[in-house]
This record gives sequence, C-alpha cells and structure tokens, in this order.
Amino acid sequence: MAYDLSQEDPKKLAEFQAKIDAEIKIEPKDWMPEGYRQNLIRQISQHAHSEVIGMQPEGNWVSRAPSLRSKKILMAKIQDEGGHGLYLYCAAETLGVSRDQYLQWLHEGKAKYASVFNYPSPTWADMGAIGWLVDGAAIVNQVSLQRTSYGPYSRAMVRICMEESFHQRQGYEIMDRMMNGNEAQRKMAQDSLDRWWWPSLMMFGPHDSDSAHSSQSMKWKIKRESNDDLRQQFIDKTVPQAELIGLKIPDPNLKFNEETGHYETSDIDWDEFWNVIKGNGPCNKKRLDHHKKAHNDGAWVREAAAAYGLKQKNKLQTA
Amino acid sequence: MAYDLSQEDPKKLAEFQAKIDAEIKIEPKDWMPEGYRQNLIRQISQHAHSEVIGMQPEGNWVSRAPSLRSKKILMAKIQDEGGHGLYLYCAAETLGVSRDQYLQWLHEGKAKYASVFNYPSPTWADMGAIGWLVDGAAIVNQVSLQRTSYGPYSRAMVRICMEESFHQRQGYEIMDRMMNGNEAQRKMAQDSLDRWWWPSLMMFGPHDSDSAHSSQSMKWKIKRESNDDLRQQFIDKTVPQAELIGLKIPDPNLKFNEETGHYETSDIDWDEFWNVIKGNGPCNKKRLDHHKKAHNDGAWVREAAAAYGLKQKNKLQTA
Amino acid sequence: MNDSLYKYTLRLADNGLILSHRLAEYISCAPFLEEDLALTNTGLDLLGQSEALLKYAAEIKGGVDEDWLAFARNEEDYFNFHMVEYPNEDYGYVIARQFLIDVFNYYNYTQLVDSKDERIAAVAKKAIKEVTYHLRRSSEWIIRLGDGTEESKTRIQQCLEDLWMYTDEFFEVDEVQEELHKQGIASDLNVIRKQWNQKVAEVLEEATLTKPEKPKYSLVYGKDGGHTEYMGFLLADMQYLKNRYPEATW
Amino acid sequence: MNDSLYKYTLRLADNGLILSHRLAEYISCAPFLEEDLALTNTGLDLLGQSEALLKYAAEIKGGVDEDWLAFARNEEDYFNFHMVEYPNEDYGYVIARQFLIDVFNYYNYTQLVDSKDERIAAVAKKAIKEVTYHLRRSSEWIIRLGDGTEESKTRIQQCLEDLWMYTDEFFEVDEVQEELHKQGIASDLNVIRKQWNQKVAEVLEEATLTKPEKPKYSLVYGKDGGHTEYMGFLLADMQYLKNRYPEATW
Repeated sequence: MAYDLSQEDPKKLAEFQAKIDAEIKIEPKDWMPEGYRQNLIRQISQHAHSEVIGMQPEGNWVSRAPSLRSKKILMAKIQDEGGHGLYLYCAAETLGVSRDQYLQWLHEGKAKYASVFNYPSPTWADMGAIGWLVDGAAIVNQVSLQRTSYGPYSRAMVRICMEESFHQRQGYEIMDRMMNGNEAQRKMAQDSLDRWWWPSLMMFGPHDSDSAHSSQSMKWKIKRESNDDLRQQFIDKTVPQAELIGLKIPDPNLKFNEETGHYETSDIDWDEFWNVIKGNGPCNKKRLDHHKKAHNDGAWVREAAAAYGLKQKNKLQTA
Repeated sequence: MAYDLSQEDPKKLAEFQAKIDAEIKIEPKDWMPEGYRQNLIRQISQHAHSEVIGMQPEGNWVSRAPSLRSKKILMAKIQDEGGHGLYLYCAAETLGVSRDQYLQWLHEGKAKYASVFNYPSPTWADMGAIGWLVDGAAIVNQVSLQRTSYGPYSRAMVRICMEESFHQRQGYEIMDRMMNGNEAQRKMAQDSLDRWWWPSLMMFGPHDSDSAHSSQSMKWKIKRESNDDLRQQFIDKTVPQAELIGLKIPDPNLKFNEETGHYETSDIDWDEFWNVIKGNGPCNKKRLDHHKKAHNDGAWVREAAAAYGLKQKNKLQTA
Repeated sequence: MNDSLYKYTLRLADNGLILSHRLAEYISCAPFLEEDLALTNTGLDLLGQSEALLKYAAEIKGGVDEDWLAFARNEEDYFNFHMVEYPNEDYGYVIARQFLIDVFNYYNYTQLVDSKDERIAAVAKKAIKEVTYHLRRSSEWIIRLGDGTEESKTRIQQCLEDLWMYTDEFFEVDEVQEELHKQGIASDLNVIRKQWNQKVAEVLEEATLTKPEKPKYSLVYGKDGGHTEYMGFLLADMQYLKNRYPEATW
Repeated sequence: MNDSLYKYTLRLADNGLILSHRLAEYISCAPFLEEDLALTNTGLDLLGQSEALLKYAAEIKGGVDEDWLAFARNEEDYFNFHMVEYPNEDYGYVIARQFLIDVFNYYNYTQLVDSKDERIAAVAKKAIKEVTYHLRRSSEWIIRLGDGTEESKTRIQQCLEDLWMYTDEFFEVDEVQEELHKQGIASDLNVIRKQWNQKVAEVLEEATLTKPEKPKYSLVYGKDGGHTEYMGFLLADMQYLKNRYPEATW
C-alpha cells in the first residue's frame, strides 16, 4: 500500500531523501516518512516470521536425523535461525511496534512469512535442499540487504549473513554425500532438488514490473537490487554447484548464454506462486496452526514469568 | 471385606445356601445376602475393567504390526476384548450399579483391574506372550467361572470362553512363527516369555491360605476352584507347549513330578506381586491415566449424544 | 505391467490401508466402549478391502506380495488421499474425517461394482455393504454432534472446516483416472463430486451445520505420491519391524 | 571387553542421547522464542556429552562406531533412565523433567571429574560447566512457575508429582555401579541421593511447591534395558533411516 507522500513535510522529505542518496543510515530516532516506516514494519517482521516459521520444516526431520553429526548440525542450524528471528524482531521493534503485536498480526493472517516454507519436507534430502537452495537464495537477498538504508535492519543482516553461509555449505554437503551414496540416496537427492528448485526461485518475488513494493523501496534504498537481478545471481551461482555433484536442474530450457554470461531458464509458474502466497500451499495451515498452538499453549508460562517478575520487583521496592 | 452374615435373615440365608448347594443359579431378581452382592460387584467389575485396560498393551503394537494378517488378527482380538468388557459391564449392572459408577470407582482407585496389565509390552513378541500366556491363564480361570453361581456372570463366561481360546491359539502361533524365524526373532520370543511367565502365574492370585476373598466365595460357589489348583492346571498345560517350540521356561527349579503328574515350580516372588497390586508396577499410572484421558476427552461427545437423544424424544412426544 | 491399473488399484488400496492404520491407533481412546468397538470394526473393514486390492496390485506388478506393498514401499510410492493421513487429534477429527471419506467411498464403490475389471468389481461388491453401513454410522454422528450441545456443534464445525481443504483431492481427475474411466474400469469422479456435495449438504443441514467452502490447497496430492508431513512419522511406526528385519516373516 | 565399564559408559551416554532427542522434538514448540533456543542449547550440550561417551563405549566394545551405538541397537541394549523417555506433553513436563535430571547430572559429573577413568573424567570436566548452567536455568524456571500464578503453581506441581516416580532409578545401585565405584571410576549414588534430595527440597521450597513422596515404581529399570512403552516409538523415529538404509552413510 503506497503511502501518500504528498502528506509529508516536503522539506523533511527532501532532507530524508538526501541522507538516503548520500548512503547515510536512517536510525530509529531519525525522522522518516510514514511510508518508509510502514514498508520496513512489513518487510522486517515478515523476515523475522520467516526465520521462525522456517524452524518447522527442518524440525520435522531433527528427530529422524540419521547420524549424530547431522543431528547436531541440524539442531544448531535451527537454533541459529531462531536467533536470526530474535535479531530481526528486535530490529522490527525499533519501529515502535512490539513483538506481541507482530505475532498477533501473523496469527490474524495480516502479516506473512516467506511462502517457500509452505512446501512440505517429506525426505531427509530436503534438509540438504533447504540449506543449499532456500538458505542460498536467502543469502543472495540478505547480502544485498546489508546495504539497506535502515540502520538496525542493515546491522542485523551483517550478523545473519555470517551464519547463513555456514548453513548453505552444510546443506550442500548433505546433497553431496547423498549423491555419493547408494541409488536410493541419489534418487532422494534428485527428487528433493526437483521439488525445491522452483520454490527457491520464487523466493525472490515477482518480476519487478509487477512487484507492488519494489520501486518505492528501491528509491528509499530499503531494497538495493531488483528481484530479477538477485534471482539471476542465485541461478548463476547454483547451477554449476548442482552439476558439480551430478544433480540435474529440473528445467528443460535451462541453458548458458555465452554473450550475457548468464543462465537462462523457463519462466516461473506464477499461478503456483500466487496460489501459495494467497494461502493455498500444502503447509500454509499446518505452519500457522503449529505456531499459534505453541504460542497459546505457552501463555500460562509467559504469564507466570511476568507475575513472578512483578513479585520480585515489589519485594525489591519494599525491602 | 467379609460381610457380617449374622445381620442377614437366617431363613432366607438358609434357602439361598440350599439353592447354591443344589447348583441352582442365582438371578438378579433373587434374594441374596449383601456379602454375596458386594463380592460379585467387586469381582465382575474388576473382570470388566481388566478386559478394557487389557486393550492398551496390545493397542501399543497394533500400529507396528509387521504384516497385514497379524494386524487384522490383533485388531480383531482387541475388539473382542472390548466386547468381553461390554458383556461383563452388563452382567455387573444387573447388581444395581451403573457402568458410570463402576468407571468412577476405577478412576478413583477404588476398583482394580488385573495387575498383569501393569507390565509393559516393549516388543512384538509380547503380542504372542500375552495371547498365549495371559489369555491362557484367563481361560483356565474363566472355564472354571462358567460354573459360577451367579447367572449373568456364568452366561457371560460361556460366551467369553468361546472367543478367548481362539486368542490363545493366535498368541501361540506368533511365538511359534518367531521361534522358526531368525536369531533376533527367537531371542525376542524367549525374552518375552522370560518377562511374562511369572506375571501370568501371578494372575491366579495369592495362595488360597492368604487370599482374603477365597473361602467365602468358594462357599457361595462364586469361585469353583482354588487359586493354586487353577494355577497348577495352567502350568501343566503351558510348559509342554513352550518346550514344543523350543522355548525355555525361566525357572531353574521347574521339574515334572512323576507321581503327582504335575510340574513343580519355584515359588512366586510375592513382594513383586503385592508391589504391583499396590500400584507400583511399571505401567499402573500410564494405564489408568490413559483410560481417564479417553473418558474425560470424550465427555463432550457423550453429552452431545444425550442432548440429541433428548431432543428427538421431545420431538416424538410433541409430534 | 499396466502402470495405470497398478496405480489406480493402489490409490483405492492405500486409502483403506492408511485410514485403517489411523483407526487402529485410536483403539482404546474413543469416548466410550461401544464407539471404540465400532470404529475398530470400520478399521477392520477398510483393512480387509485394502488387503484384497494390495493382493491384486502385487499380481499386476509381479515379484512382490501384498505385505511388501503394505510395509516396504518408499513414501512417494503410496497413493492415498492426504485426508487419511490426518492424525487423530480428537474424536471430532476422527469422525469428521471418517464421514467425508465414507460419503466418497459409498458413491465410488457404488460405481465400481460395475467396473469392467472383475477384481476391482469383486472388491466393490463386498465393500459396498460395509461402506453403506460406515456412511450411515458417521452421518448419524455428524448429526448428533451438530445438533447436540453448543460445544459439540462448535467443535465438529471446526473439525469440518479444518479437514475441508483435503476433500478437493477426492475429485481430481488426472490421466490415470481418465484413461481407466474410458475403459470402464475407474469411476467417474465428476458424477461422484455432485453426489458427494449433495449428500454432504443434506447431512450438514440436518446437523444444523454450515458447509465450509473449498479452497484448492495442494500442488502435489497423495494420489501422485506427494504426501503431508504426517505420512513419514506414520510410516516410521508402520514399517518399523519390516525395516529392521527385512527378511523376517511374522 | 570390560562389560561393566561398557554398560556404565552407555548409561551416561544414553541419558544424554534420549533426553537430547526429546528436546530436539520440542524445537519450535516452546512458549516463546528465547526459551526455544535455550532448550535447544541444552539439547546440544547433552548430545555433545553423549557423543563423546558413545565414542568411548564403541572403543570398549570394538567393531562398531558411535553412530551404530546411537542408531542401531535393540531397545533392550539402551541403558538410559526411564525419566528421559517421558514425552513432551507440555512445557511443564519438559522443564520438570529437565530440572530433576539437571540436579542429578550436576552432582554426578561433579564426582566424575575425579573418576579414575580419564575418558569419563574428561567428559565430566567439559560437562560440569554445561550442567551447572542447565541446573541454574531449570531451577529458576521451577521457581518462576511455582511462585508465578495460581495456574502455573498447580500445573508444575502436577508435573513434578507425575514424574516423581521416575527419580528412584537415578539412585539404584547395582553390581555394575558398585564394582566401578570401588575402582574409583563410577560415582557414589548414595551421596548423590542426599545431595539431590537436599537441592530439590531447596528449590521446591523457594518455588513454594511441595515435595512429592517417592513410590518405588518399576521392576526393571532402563539402566538394565527394561524401558517404558514410550521408547519403542521414539526409536521407530530415531532409527528410521538407519533401519531402512543400513549401509548408507549420511
């Protein structure tokens, strides 16, 4: 929803745009047009929710991890993602909205999370594909966001990118081991790539031409590169990695363009893209219900912690 | 708790005893001393509860049954046991107490169930041992109870015995197949016998000398044979069956006495016996909690059925 | 091998196999004893239907038996509806899941009685009696809960809302269905969709419940081997002994 | 092979292996994000301790590695406490289970730091820092819930009552424990029982909770391979891939 900039004080708006153009970070205390704030409220909270909801498809396999090493790596990885969620909720709170409010919007369907997590993870190979492809796509996006104009968000991205690349390597290693395993493991790895390839391309969002938020957020340097550029970077990086370990990208039209130096792919199935965004993916309901249930089942614990905290404070004051 | 017979009308008591001695069944409408009624209330309800609680250790493996045939047989067997529970609750209700009241006593710990079901069923071989040994012991008991003096209980026993022997054969067949299987299956079968042998002997209760209810219920022909006689019948029948398929009875002192024509065994570990009866067996809490949970979780369904029934009745009356 | 016939037979077989598995898990958990026995009975009927169909599928495939098909396939080689994978959260879900499937089974087997494939027709002839009873039983329960107490109406309505998204798959027509329907072997899912909608509407109306609308929800259905995340954990239990002792017979 | 040392090492290893498994299952289910991360952290510590001990046990046994021990044993060859098999019914059970184990781990590892077996002593030296933190964390939660709201007091009291029967096993001394204690390798469970009772009493008092009494409840404990019925289903998940693809490495 584009905000009516004409309502804003032109002088402040000009100063604000000048800071942006001069690559000066905007900090929580600084003046900002309402549209800028709302844009970030939507984007940072969605990013935070995605990290937390993303714990579920991987949590689905942590109890069936096939080795001590892979179990430790997966537990640590999911824990990192939860930690990323924390960084991002803190960044989002600097915009004047509490985490409870953000969670309420999520539960009411008013806020979203990355719709790639609405796909199921039916096999162990998905732990490889999610690390390699989904985290891989997220990294391309987050490296670019390190240069976002809003200070807290940019700093959160710098910290997250350090850990995220580690996750991508772990995911790729799972695929590599499986492609060097038995016939069943190779088939499982290829099947997983077949299911996750297109959803990871969809993570970059619609073509810029039909992306509602794109242009304004580019102007405000919230977003530094276009959806299609970022997607292309991901494709060019990932296709050779697949070929290196004998995996076949599920796209008959995939070919390398010598002149441009880029891979060309078929277009994305945008019906599926919008269908899953609208809430009709395989796991939309399951993910949200799971998050709501954990939140509601935990209310008594949060209330107890608050009540206990109050009692201690009162004791301190009266002591 | 022995009832004070001296309170009873001596003439009626004498007529009642004459009927018992003449092997005439006592029916719900007939006069009976309060002690007789209370003894049956305790025994039949305990028997009914045992059939129902007995569904849990077998339900524990129905989702891991290893073949379609064994899954069908196990499901049908558990269903039969539930059906036996129904016969027995009906018989118990003829004594003037409702099933709800019996269930409440069970949940309050005032009524018991066969403490053999307080042992866990950790392996598939236990489906064999429970059928062969536990149902086997129950059959010896129930064949004798077919001649119990209380009509409804005796008739219930006749129906149950027909199905029960079928279950014992199915249990024995599982053990037989496993003893003809691989090394792991043979070990699993022997381990299962080692765990269930003594608990099934305990099913016959304490030696008659120290059984609180025995003598009075023998006089009233509620109980037709002593605990030790019934146990001996079971031992003599079962030991050869074990040896036939290569299973070893876990009792170093087991030996056949040529003169008496009976097997002699070590004595039972009565500490363990009373410990489990008192509620300290491995699964006492789990079995009862499971039954309570199913009952409490189902309250809204029972209430709805009752409310709906009432609405229909009212419609009929006003129509 | 006739791939389409093999897959179609497994679609029918696996619905019974997985739903009977869920009903087996619910043993000793029902609201009262009579209902526990009745649900086990439904489970036994479905398991019996499934066994006959698995036997047939094993013959079509060759080299395997019905136990191998039941206990040794990879997850993506099972072709049951997503609906039957839904866990036994409480009695409302168990009976709502049952009702929505019973209506389908009733109209599907009614057609399959006349299937050109005698094996499938034979299974249908036996099954039609069973599923007719299943349908009557679960319809009565939907009505009792819908028109029972305030609490039961709210709860059963919510269960129907939650499970509704899984009903779309019942009527998905793909090349396998079309090919076999043309040969007079498979049922006509478009006809069944109408009958199903009509019957469900009737029962919900008598139950004073509202009919949820139907979002198309999944990209890959169970009918093509794409399962919900519930399936893996179900198979971990069901396949445990087969996986651990592959050569053993029981 | 030194049977007693092998079994004693596995007793320590399996407590960490199975409890970390339960904590892994609880990922994304905690009352709020920070607690989710903290519990996963505890799980990672325990899994790390377990891995080091499983490596040692594999060396003692010979011919197997720590992954085989973790994922391929028969149920009766695992020697963990029954307590760690208890499912994550809700947060109250997760934190009560953790607290009762943390107190034991703290005093047990405090002694094992001086174990005559260097490998066990080495694990203890690393673990003592971790379990000290675990104990502080879970004690604080027992106090918060005990002295929080009426509802939290009632609920955490019930969880402690339900789990109390599993604590007896912690202090069961059998020949294995005695033999190794005499050699200065294993800890003195009688001393630990007193320390445990005292610490638990302290925390419960501050939490305004009552200390349940302690029925002796089982005949065969996990320490001797006799498990609760929860263990089989846990292993069905944990061993799934190992059972299905015995030769595969991942």
